[in-house]
Amino acid sequence: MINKVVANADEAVKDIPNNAVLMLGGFGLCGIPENCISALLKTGVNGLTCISNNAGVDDFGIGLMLKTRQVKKMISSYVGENAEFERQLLSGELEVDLIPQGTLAERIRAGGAGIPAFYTPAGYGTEVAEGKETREYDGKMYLLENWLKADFALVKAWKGDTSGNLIFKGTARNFNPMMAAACKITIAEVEELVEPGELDPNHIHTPGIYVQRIFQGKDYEKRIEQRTTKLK
Amino acid sequence: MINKVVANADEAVKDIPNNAVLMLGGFGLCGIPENCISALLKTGVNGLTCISNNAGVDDFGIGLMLKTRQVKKMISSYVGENAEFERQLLSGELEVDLIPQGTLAERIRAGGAGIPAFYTPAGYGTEVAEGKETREYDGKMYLLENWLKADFALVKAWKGDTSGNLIFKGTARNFNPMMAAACKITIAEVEELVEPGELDPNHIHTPGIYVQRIFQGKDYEKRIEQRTTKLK
Amino acid sequence: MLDKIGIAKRIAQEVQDGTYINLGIGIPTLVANFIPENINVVLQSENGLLGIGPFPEEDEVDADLINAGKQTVTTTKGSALFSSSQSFEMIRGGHVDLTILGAMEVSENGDIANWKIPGKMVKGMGGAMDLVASADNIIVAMQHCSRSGDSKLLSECSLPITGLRCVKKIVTDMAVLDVLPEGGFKLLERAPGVTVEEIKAATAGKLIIEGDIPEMKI
Amino acid sequence: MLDKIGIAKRIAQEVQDGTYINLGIGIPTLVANFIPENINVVLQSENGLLGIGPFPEEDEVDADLINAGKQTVTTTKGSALFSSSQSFEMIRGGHVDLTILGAMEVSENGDIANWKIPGKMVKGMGGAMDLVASADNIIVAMQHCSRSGDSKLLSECSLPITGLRCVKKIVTDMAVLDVLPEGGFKLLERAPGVTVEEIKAATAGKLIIEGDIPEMKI
Repeated sequence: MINKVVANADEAVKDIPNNAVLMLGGFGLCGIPENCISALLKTGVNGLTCISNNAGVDDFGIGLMLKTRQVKKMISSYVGENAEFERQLLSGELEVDLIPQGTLAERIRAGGAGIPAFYTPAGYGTEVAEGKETREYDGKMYLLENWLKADFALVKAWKGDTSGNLIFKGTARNFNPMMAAACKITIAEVEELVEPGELDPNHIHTPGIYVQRIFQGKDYEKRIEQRTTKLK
Repeated sequence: MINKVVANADEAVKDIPNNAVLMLGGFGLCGIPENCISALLKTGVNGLTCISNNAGVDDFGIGLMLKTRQVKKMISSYVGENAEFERQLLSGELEVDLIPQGTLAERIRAGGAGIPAFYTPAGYGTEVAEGKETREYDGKMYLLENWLKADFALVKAWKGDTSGNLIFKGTARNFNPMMAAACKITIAEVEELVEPGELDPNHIHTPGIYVQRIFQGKDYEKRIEQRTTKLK
Repeated sequence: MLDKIGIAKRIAQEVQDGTYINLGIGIPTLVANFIPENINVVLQSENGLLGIGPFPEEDEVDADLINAGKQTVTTTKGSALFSSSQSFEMIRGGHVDLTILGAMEVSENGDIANWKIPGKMVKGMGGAMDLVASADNIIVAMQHCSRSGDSKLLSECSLPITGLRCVKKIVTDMAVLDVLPEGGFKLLERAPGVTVEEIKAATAGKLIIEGDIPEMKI
Repeated sequence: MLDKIGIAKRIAQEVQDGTYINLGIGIPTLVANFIPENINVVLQSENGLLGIGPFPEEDEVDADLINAGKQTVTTTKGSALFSSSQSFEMIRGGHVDLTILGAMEVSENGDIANWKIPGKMVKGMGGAMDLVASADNIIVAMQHCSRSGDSKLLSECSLPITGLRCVKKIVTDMAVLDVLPEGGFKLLERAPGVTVEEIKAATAGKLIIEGDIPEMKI
């Protein structure tokens, strides 16, 4: 097996240049690459395009990178949790592309899978369809959407091995597996890094072929946006 | 949870009508729905179109259904293991569509995923491309391929629960998960049928939503085509 | 007039045994609480869960297990976890039997607008466009009129569209209505204490009233 | 002249450390046996396995674990299993660094024919068309001439094409050759005991010979 281990988040992200295009895993604050985001705050890299389903909250996740003005453009499906985001958008400091969530997921999957374009029904007849080719199949209308790829993927897994195999936990899987496959350099941070052979090959969610760098993360906060418990 | 259990293979396949379009999981003889194939031999249904990566061997797998002349058409990627197949093809008794394996897998995946068409590079410039739309992306040429769907999927899993969740084993997974998603009625036969809650939700390969009928299979032969062992 | 709980209870009556359901944020999420015990359904969460369980006990809370509204949840027995692309394969492929979601406006031909108010903040469509473009059976849960008293059941949507000709049924605080394939809101039931005249006055789009309109049974 | 083992050994020298490789059926499968111990590679099997191990011991044979040639195999430590669609996502997405496969014919612009002989039995292309359309680096392992003595290195393929302009390098029983981007087989090495003149005579397509051609070191 091929060893992909790097020492830590700082080491993993140090060559991400200004104006890079990144994909960041996570749905809300669930399954986000906390360590890599912290490391990017330190490198001060800027002009980033970030592809991520959401944009974090004001003081966590990608929201932290918005505060430091490191992000030039967001490509997301839902960004409603973030006042700083709103301010930068309305002032014209931040560019934003909003994409239906399923289309975003499928475009990223297509990027990793060598499928340059595909038809989807989502957004037909809406402003999302503007300028796009449409076609009818079995009496229903579809839009042609293109793949999405990026320079770096920052993904967060539960367990990983030194050859890059990843297992996610719960709904923290979300966009992480597709992003891992859609980028030239995929950096995986994991809660538990183990030796090859310790993970059951039948339970791997992301095969190691998609991961170029992996490290054991630390100090996970795993902030909860809507802590909701059973009514007493 | 919703209970999908039927008594056995006979019960599961009894309403498959003449001229139905079926998908059958498996790569070679690995991960094929042995019990369902046996049951179809008994019902004597005919005129079937079978979508399956291979066509079995002369005396096992889909080969058995070819012998009884129940198959009108095969849609496959590789069919080189079967003399009866060759005879019927050359005599014009059997129609055959040959499709590149990755395109077959992706077309079936698209059928289950609501993607009516997609671009793929496989087969560009070959006879596979005849009559198909082509397009260039980033300097490379691609073909437009359509989804594949069917009436019934016959899939074989290792473990399953009564609500239809499936876990496959080894390389017996192959085409089974995509086929489960691409058909109106998916019939799953499993080596071990358990109660909901016994399978780890994080290890499920095919979520129960794709399975309409499930039963505990029996008498698995699991024939090996090329038994190969370490050289002494 | 129904409150939110009332709307959720009435929609729960539409839920059929043995089905897979996607519930949107807000009133739709409440529907889960009122599905009868003898009705077996499985709830799908677009962020990668089939088999959403009740909210957790305090000591069960798991940051890695949330629903589409980012609330902490649990899993039911027989649940399955998957990626976002697999989740939308499921949705786009038509495997989810029923989608219940909120709306700002619905038109008499079934168009829905629920993602954007131009000039105000744009939060994004999330999974709404995929859901409405994919589901065969869509029920909208909403107030009959906006806070300013304008009807939300229109001949044409004024806000940016989320999807075309997709809504099949609407349950509001005032009424239950089918959206007919040929266009028009067919009034099926009145909320307790609400008259047909009041519903007429609150519906800007084409309202179809045939025979006697019964009162809802909640 | 090399035998099959010799061709496999020579191709093994092309394998770079830290790469992912797909080996076709036949000679390519043999290459795995000759990859040096200090070179770490991972073998991909199109039927859903990353990390093919050696053939099993008699008591390890598992019918549920086979390679693309339907032979029973084992898994290495750190292997991963997946579906056929995921396998071809990997292949089509360009994640596999090197593909080694057999051929019936290769043309001087890199076209390959290896799936069909019209009039004879058609077995199907399996994964070959996906592999050759997707891989950036393709090495062909084959005999220089057919059994009837005809050159398999042609100016144009006569058999139905599997893929266009995709072969980068060819290792035959007689020679190692690069396929140049501008067209032509550039002779790099001779097999032990084979002369340049013999290779010239056995090559129907455009052969490019520059300077002294060394003998292969096996």
